[in-house]
Amino acid sequence: MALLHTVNKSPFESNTFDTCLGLAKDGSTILLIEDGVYAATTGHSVAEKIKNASGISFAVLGPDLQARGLEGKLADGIKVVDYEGFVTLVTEHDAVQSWL
Amino acid sequence: MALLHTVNKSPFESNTFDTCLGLAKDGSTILLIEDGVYAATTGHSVAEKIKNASGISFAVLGPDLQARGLEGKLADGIKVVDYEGFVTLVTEHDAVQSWL
Amino acid sequence: MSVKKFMYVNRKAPYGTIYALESLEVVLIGAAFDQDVSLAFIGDGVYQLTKGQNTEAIGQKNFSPTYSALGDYDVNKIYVEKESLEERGLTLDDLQHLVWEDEDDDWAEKDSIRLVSRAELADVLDEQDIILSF
Amino acid sequence: MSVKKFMYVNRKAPYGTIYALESLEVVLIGAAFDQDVSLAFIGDGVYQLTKGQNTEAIGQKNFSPTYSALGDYDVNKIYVEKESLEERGLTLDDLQHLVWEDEDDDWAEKDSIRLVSRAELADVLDEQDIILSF
Amino acid sequence: MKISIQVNEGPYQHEASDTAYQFTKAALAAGHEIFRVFFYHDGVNNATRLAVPPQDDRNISAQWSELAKENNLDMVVCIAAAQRRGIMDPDEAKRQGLDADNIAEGFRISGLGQLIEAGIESDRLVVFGD
Amino acid sequence: MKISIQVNEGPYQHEASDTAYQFTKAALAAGHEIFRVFFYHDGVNNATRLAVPPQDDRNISAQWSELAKENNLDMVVCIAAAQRRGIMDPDEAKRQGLDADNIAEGFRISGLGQLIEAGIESDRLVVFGD
Repeated sequence: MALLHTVNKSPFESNTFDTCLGLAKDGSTILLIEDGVYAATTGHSVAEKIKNASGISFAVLGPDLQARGLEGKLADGIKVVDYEGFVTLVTEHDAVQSWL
Repeated sequence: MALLHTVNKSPFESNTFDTCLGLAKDGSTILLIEDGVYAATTGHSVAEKIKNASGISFAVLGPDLQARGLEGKLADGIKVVDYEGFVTLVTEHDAVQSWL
Repeated sequence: MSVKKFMYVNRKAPYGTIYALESLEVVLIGAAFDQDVSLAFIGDGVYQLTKGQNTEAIGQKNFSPTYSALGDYDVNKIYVEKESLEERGLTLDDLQHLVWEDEDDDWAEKDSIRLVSRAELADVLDEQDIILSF
Repeated sequence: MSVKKFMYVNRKAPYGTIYALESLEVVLIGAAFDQDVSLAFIGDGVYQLTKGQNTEAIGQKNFSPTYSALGDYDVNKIYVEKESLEERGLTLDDLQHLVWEDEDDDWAEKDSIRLVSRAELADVLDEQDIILSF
Repeated sequence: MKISIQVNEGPYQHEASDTAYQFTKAALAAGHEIFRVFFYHDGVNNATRLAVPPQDDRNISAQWSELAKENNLDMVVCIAAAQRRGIMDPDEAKRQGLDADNIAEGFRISGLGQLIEAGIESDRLVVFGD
Repeated sequence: MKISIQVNEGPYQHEASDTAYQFTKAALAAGHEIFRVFFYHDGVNNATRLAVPPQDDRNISAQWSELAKENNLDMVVCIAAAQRRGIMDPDEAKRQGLDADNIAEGFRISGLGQLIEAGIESDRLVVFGD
């Protein structure tokens, strides 16, 4: 089994990202959407946490990243997907856990 | 001038309480309401922050504390007020900043 | 039709928002569908289960007694994350004592709450078919 | 009637919630009332001011160009908390360059954004008469 | 003292409207004047008359309507926020060519200037939200 | 694949309904079956037909209604949540003795069992909220 986790909260305002990271198992994917995309940028403490979570795949919803003007600050190793890619991630994993 | 600050978010889920604490000046009051009342209990890291914020007065909305079953865990030095006391705090301070 | 594993993930404190109450409404309705049901209380979600809630002064309905009825609906896998309790200065004694009667064991009364570590809870989540989040 | 000090406190990121957009609507309407207006961007609020926002793919309206019109409405005291930028790996260069023309100084173009420390911002908040929070 | 209230969230989902209501009631009981209650953002959803909550729960919209009636409260719903979210009075519904309206008694729809005016005219503004 | 969607927040205040809409559209375009879209909590507020957002903004309710029409989507609004918040169809309005209803085309009001059934019948359930 492998879960797809979605996180839609800024990691600077809410503990949702940290909670997700604490409960995501190796082999699962964390998709950052809505205000969750701020975790996908560089130059702050959250970027370090992502770099250290080696067993987990990270993806970010491109439309939300573009909306916020932060495409140029995307951290390495995070895959950018559009809504179609979001759907594909849902089908490729066994279940979806939305961390709201 | 002295501000009344209200905080209505749990300090464990949101950075609102920390932001408020960082911007509240000595002589101001922080009133914990709604899910903010969890900061007023004992036995965790947030209680330490309140103990160390010596220049600031802390109050908690009693009805919200009772609703959550945590009256017995109230930390020392935090004044319990009802809605009438909330109104009094508003009138006794020069302005109100709601940290939402 | 095969039985699915349904997980209700509760991460929000009661009364400040409605999610706790409306999540409970789904759980009660869902109990009639004979699926394999679990509840997880994570983060501020653990506050939903505190003893002694009294909502009279805020004018909201106190729905906390409903948790103790869950056993009667065969909802008896209630996972509480240990780390979440500790971070908040709480212990199991601060929560309601939730029980169910085991039909297969001469109706013996058993605890519904399973105190689990974060790592154990991650394993439980990983086994689910459908996760409802509130 | 005496002029009051109005402060709009912006702490939420744009697009994920509507507060940034609707806060801007109040600021624009409020500009007509000849009060002493300030805006503060704290925490995720600083993300409201990033350059290069493009909302086409999410189907929402891009309201970020409106910030550069604030100077024309005599809204030119825009406080950005330094610590909030730093925590997020941002610098002033990542934000829009907001300016206003100073009538009393031969219409010289001046910066609207005032980068302030947390302690300085606390002093500014402390002087306000009315604080609108979003 | 003259106090105004801003409500940023709708009923039930968040406690904001409940707290604002209890605060307003207490302020009136203490002899203060409530200059205005302004409903903004999802707060406009408090102004519906179509809500029928369970019998053992409070009816938040009806509570506000009653409080307004008893105390002659000025309860203003932001027109822009209301149009986005589908809160309509008969006049607005007609102007927009809609076949129904849903505003409750005691609420009136008006512009954001009413919020600024409340800030200018009141000694205190207290904001309730999420 | 058979997918169901749960929407927990109303339009505009949170991005949840927008993201759910874009996801649903993309899933349909990719050839998947959307078994049901279930609106719960403030999500029921997406079902109003009285919203008139500014002309340069999207009309979220109308977008859902169109998508439902084009794709024969089953869009269910939780009855308990809808009653609390004032979303009414003609039948419910009549039963409750109300003088108006406000539900938009393509939405139907039903019970929470429909959400559980969606979970049972679908290969995936994806929740959007705050």
